[in-house]
Amino acid sequence: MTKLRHNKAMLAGLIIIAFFVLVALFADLISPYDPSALGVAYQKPSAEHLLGTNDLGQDIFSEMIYGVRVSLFLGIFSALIVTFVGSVFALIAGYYGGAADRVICAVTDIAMAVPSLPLTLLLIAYLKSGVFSLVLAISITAWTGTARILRSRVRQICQLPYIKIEKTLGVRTPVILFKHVLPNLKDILLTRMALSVSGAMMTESGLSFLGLGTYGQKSWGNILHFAFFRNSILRGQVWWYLPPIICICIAVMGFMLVGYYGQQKKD
Amino acid sequence: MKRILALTLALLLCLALFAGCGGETKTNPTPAPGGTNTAAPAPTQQPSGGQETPAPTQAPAPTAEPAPAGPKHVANLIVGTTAANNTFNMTGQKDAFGRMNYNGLTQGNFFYRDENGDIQPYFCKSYEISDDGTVLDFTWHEGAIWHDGQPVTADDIVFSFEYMRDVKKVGSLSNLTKIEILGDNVGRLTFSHPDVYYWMNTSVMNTSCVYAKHIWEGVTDYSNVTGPEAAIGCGPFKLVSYDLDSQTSVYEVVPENDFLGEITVDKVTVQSYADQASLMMAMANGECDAYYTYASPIDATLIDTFAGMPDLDLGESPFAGSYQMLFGCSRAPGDDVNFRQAIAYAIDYPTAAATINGVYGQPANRGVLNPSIKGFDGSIGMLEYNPETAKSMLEAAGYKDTDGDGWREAPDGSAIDLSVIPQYSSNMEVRSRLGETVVASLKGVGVNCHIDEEAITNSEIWEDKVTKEDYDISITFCTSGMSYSTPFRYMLAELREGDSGWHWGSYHSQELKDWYYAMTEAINDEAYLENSRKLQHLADEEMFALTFAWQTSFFPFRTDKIENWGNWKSWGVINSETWFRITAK
Amino acid sequence: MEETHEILLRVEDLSVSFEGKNFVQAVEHVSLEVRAGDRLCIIGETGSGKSILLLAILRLLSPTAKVSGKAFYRDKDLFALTEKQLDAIRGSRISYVPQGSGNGMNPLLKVGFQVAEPMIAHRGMKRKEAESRAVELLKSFRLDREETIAKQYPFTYSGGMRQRALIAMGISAGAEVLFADEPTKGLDETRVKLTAEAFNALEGKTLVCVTHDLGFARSVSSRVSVMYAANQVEAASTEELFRNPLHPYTRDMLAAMPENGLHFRPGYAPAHSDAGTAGCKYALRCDRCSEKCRETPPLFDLGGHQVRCWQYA
Amino acid sequence: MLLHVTKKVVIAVLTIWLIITISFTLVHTMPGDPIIFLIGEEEYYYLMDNDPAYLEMLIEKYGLNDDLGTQYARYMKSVLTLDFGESYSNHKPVLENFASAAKWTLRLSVPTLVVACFLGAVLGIHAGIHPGGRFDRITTPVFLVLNTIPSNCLSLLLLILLAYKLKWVPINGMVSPGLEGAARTASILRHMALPLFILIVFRTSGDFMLMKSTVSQIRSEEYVLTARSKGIGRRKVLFRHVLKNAMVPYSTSLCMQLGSLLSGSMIVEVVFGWKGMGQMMYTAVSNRDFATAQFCFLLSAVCVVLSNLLGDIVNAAIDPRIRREVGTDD
Repeated sequence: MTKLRHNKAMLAGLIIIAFFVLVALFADLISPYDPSALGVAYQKPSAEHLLGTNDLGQDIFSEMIYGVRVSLFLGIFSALIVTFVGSVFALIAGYYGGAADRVICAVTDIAMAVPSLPLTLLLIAYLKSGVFSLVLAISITAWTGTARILRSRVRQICQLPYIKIEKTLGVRTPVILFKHVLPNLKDILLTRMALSVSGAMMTESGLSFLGLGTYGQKSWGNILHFAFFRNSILRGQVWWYLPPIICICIAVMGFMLVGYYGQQKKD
Repeated sequence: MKRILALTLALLLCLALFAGCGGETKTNPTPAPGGTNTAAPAPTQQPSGGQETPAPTQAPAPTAEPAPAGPKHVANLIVGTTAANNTFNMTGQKDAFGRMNYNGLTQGNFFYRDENGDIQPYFCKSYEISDDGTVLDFTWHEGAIWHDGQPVTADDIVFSFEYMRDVKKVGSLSNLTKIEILGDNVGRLTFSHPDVYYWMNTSVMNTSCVYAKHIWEGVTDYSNVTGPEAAIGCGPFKLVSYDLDSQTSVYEVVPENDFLGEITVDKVTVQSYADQASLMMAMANGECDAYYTYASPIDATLIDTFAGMPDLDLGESPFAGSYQMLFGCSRAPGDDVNFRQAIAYAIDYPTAAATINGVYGQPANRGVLNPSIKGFDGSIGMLEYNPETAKSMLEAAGYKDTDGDGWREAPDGSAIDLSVIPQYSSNMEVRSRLGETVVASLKGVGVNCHIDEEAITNSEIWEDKVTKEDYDISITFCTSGMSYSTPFRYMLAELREGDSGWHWGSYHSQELKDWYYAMTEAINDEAYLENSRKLQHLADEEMFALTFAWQTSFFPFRTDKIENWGNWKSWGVINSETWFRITAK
Repeated sequence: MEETHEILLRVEDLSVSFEGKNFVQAVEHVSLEVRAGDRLCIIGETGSGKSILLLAILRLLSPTAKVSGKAFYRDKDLFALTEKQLDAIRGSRISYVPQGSGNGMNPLLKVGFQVAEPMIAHRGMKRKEAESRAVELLKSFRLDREETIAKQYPFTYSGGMRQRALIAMGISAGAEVLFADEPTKGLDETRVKLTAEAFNALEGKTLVCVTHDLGFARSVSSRVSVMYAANQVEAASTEELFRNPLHPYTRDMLAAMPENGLHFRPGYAPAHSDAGTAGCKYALRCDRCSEKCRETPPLFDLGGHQVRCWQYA
Repeated sequence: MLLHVTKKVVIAVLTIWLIITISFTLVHTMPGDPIIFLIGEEEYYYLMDNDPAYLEMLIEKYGLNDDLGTQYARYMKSVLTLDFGESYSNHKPVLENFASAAKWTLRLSVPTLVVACFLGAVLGIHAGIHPGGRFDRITTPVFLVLNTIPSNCLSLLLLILLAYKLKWVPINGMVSPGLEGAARTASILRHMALPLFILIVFRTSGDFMLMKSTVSQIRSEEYVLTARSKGIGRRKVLFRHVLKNAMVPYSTSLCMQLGSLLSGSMIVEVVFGWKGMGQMMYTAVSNRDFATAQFCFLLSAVCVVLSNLLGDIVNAAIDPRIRREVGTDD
């Protein structure tokens, strides 16, 4: 534990993540109201409504709590996809090298060459609206960074003598990959996962801001979009547009701290 | 290291400046002003380097010595709009230029619709419809000139009607058989059917104006003409210059085309803003005089931040546009009128009104039409939000919660899960909020329902579903422009034989179809009003659709420099009469 | 002969420790003198603080290092000089030769230029003149095809070639004292001989070399100082030390050499963190350990042969 | 070197072609009838009622109901002849819209790249030289936070504060109307100030992180120790040894950024109403403006591929080891 204590920043990140995960898990208990229940619109923050109500009279505080669930689910789920796809490609490219490596590198280059946000816009038009299609749209272009970094690390590991020995001993490839190579990647995988969660949440907030988010769900980006659409800025309804901005920044930073300082711990 | 830091900050500043204006100077193309005609300088594509002031055609108006006893001219009327200043083509209705021509800014529209919705002559001086509604006699202003200096001739008039009928294929002119010129400035149109009234009413706003023969003859692909000649008309103002970067277009007066009397405005500037918020801020600072965007008043949530501002009139008036909720009447449970009548009590109208129009939205009546629409029948009862009544009516109609899961089942025991489809559009915010309101209201009385997410993001899927009547509740929007053909157009389940077009309704009834067509093709007001009243009562009894709320529209304008504004209902102060009535203070 | 015996380098009670995550006492109370023409070799296990001693003298350690004690070059107190004044000595008067096997040379610059760099900085030579002088230097170390390899980059050199090029870089500005850090590391037998010859060929240069290769130390040095767990435990002339090692650690170390029969003494040097505790560091592994060894033995001077062991009190 | 370069160029062309095909199929098989977006919802329904023939003529004109194969062939031919057709929104040639949009995007992205690269490098070096030092402890968390804030959140916050509340900067738009010469430039600069500041902040924090980690890594390399031991002075050690090595990864990232010079940042442009490439792409995709959308994809693909190529060449120039792999030295 000593490393963690010293690495204050990473600790802070972990605390933030833990806080949001807890809120997401116990959303139903914590939130005072059902976020989709209608009520008197545009109320100022008061005892009953901690953050006031939005244009439908729905309690913003409950919306924010449920928003954690969508934003977190979306961030983590797309991070899982991104890390999974990235590491599979990296393992194949790094371990086999040669033709496989060149093909995968070519695919990565192409995926990088395509501009990510417009492609996401395209995919969103394609897919049925909903959180899953948003996750898919976000992670389609986000895996390239992870793949590239993991690939160079896998190639490094595969040069190590003990891997070569394993090969000569005829140990089956999957065993080598998952017993020897993957554990070594644990550190990088963790940090890349954290970074891709923060990346995904940033993209989601961008998309919802452009009005392409999921209308049905209550994500932070969505709350911000409707706050902006209803001119809450000009009307000075700070309690409506500020909380989503702050929460998105804090959550994204939480994951970023874990990701960035996680790497620091390694070298 | 300190020295390096200081050095970099200095460098940073000049780099930003250099790159900033560097970018400015290095890309400064000045396209040669094209234009087919010579006499007057065609509207120039504004070089980004600045607006060069073209030499005015006639001698500059004698502003030096005091104007004669006549009204004080407005030097420069600045109209703020949210439509873009990109395309300048009189044959279409796109962008600010197209929408301003609803008010006859640069085009000689034959007629215009006045404050009370009656047809008044504009380019025409007078008109007379024959009793059987098949012949239209009209006279027009002599002395009108095209903006390129050429006079408007009788040939132009004849060419205009032929062009509209044959090239633009305006539906209501399909039965026009004869176009005659009976004397100078006197013409007659003869139809094979009593379509005069129908043509005048449906196309008064759709570019039915004089077309220049020497420009448009032989041009079939008219909407893709992007040269300066596409902006030439014979209206009171001509396009002088436009600047795409600052989204501004400037129009100068053509005194000869004084259709409704002396033109009291010398110059009109149309300035477009990215959104309503920045427009209102600009108007508050006096940067623009009045707001005009076709059929989209300033959002209620924005207006109360400017209420009580000095010299700023909010331009309040009842709004003709409205949001409708259509029942899926071709399948259970929508086909049961009792279910529909019960649901009519379940919808949370106050919240819906607030969502659509903020504090200014009022509950509507059961007749679908707004008070500001021609033919509104005030005798019809109001819609009422009363969940208890709704529940008791549902119980009475046999919709009980038989399996105890909290949701009501149909009388035959089958489960109910209504699919709610807001109409697809590029801005879905209000409609999806209305969808949420409907869903929450229905669940409040125990009727399970959900928003059809697929239709929200895909126009093809949406159109396919509503055409196949694959919905239980559909939410649509009828713009104020459609107020003549009324929201009932959206509720038609099928069209007249031979008519092809969209039909989104699901209430198959002969009366609805007959009365609708009788109304829109009425040859006189009485027929129009009578059929409209019948439709409203049909809606009241059958409740196949309802209007969420009556809205108030806001078209704000400043009152410090200009007076004699005329704020038309759900249209605003910028209308066909503005150019002839407003005067400087 | 007075001239040759003048004291060039005097280190008094030098201690170096690092804060960082956990406290490390790298060097503890080391004092030594180096006279002109001396060829001192500091030997000891890896991690005994030998290299850190060298770097501490030239103040090349990272800022987190806590250095106490004094170090004098001729009459200048090295620790009192400003960075600018110290730069005037580094490279021109005392130069540091890093390991040949590591990447001691900048991978992106030509070797010829890197050897010439001290000359440009200290002797005010123009670049062309310094580079041709550098080629001469490389010739003197028999690197062959000197003109062409001077224009090449460090990664094209073998370990041995790089080591000799580094030595050339060390003396290129005419430095009196040469600090060498593990010059034989990673080199095979023949390369070690070549490097030894290169060092011995340097007449009139004072050498302070750090190594764990005893054979190399014997063939290059005139005096030897032995370090163990941040302490200097024994110092004597090379011939005296190899013939009559006094300190138990030196004796065991020599016994472990291949030519002396490879007798191993089990156990490990104490970890850095508890190096700061009192008492003889070698007590745990010493077969003659007695009650007295609880206290830290001072450095006894038996006629020029210093040893830190209570046996010789 | 020649063999290597030709191999790279061939790969580059192949990548571009592949991206064109992908973007073409994606854009063309996108759901939603483009005609609705071409002329606007209202007019579409009005024309459907009154003048369906005209709609047919439009569909015919844009060849929208030919099968995909012919449309693709026609598109490839037009790409090779650099005629990118007409934008659906204002019927002007796509290249003309591109010229004005690119002009405005470059006004933001060029200063951003230049300033951020410079500022990021200087601050990064300063922090990297003494990792854990006072300067590093202050700047790293600040830039880390700035790097993670979603661009739309920061843009919104600053817009509210500076434009709405303090009125220092115009709310949006690119230039105030009716000005020319110096006044126009001044107005452009005033409009440009806030978006430029935000873009510089993001880019600088990215560059800072990269430079700082590179420098702090190089700083502990042996050859830096050797360089310091040569007494050539701190400045020479920094520029000749530390910086030269730090430039390899830094220049690669700069080349990458060159690739995105023309694509502009979509969110900042939308928030500030900046009619640059980012906004053009956004409206093209959401309004199913096929011609413009494909052109934007093609352009960004070409830019990214070219910048990768440039990155390789710059790397080979700086680092002899890479050149060696390429088999040029003896």
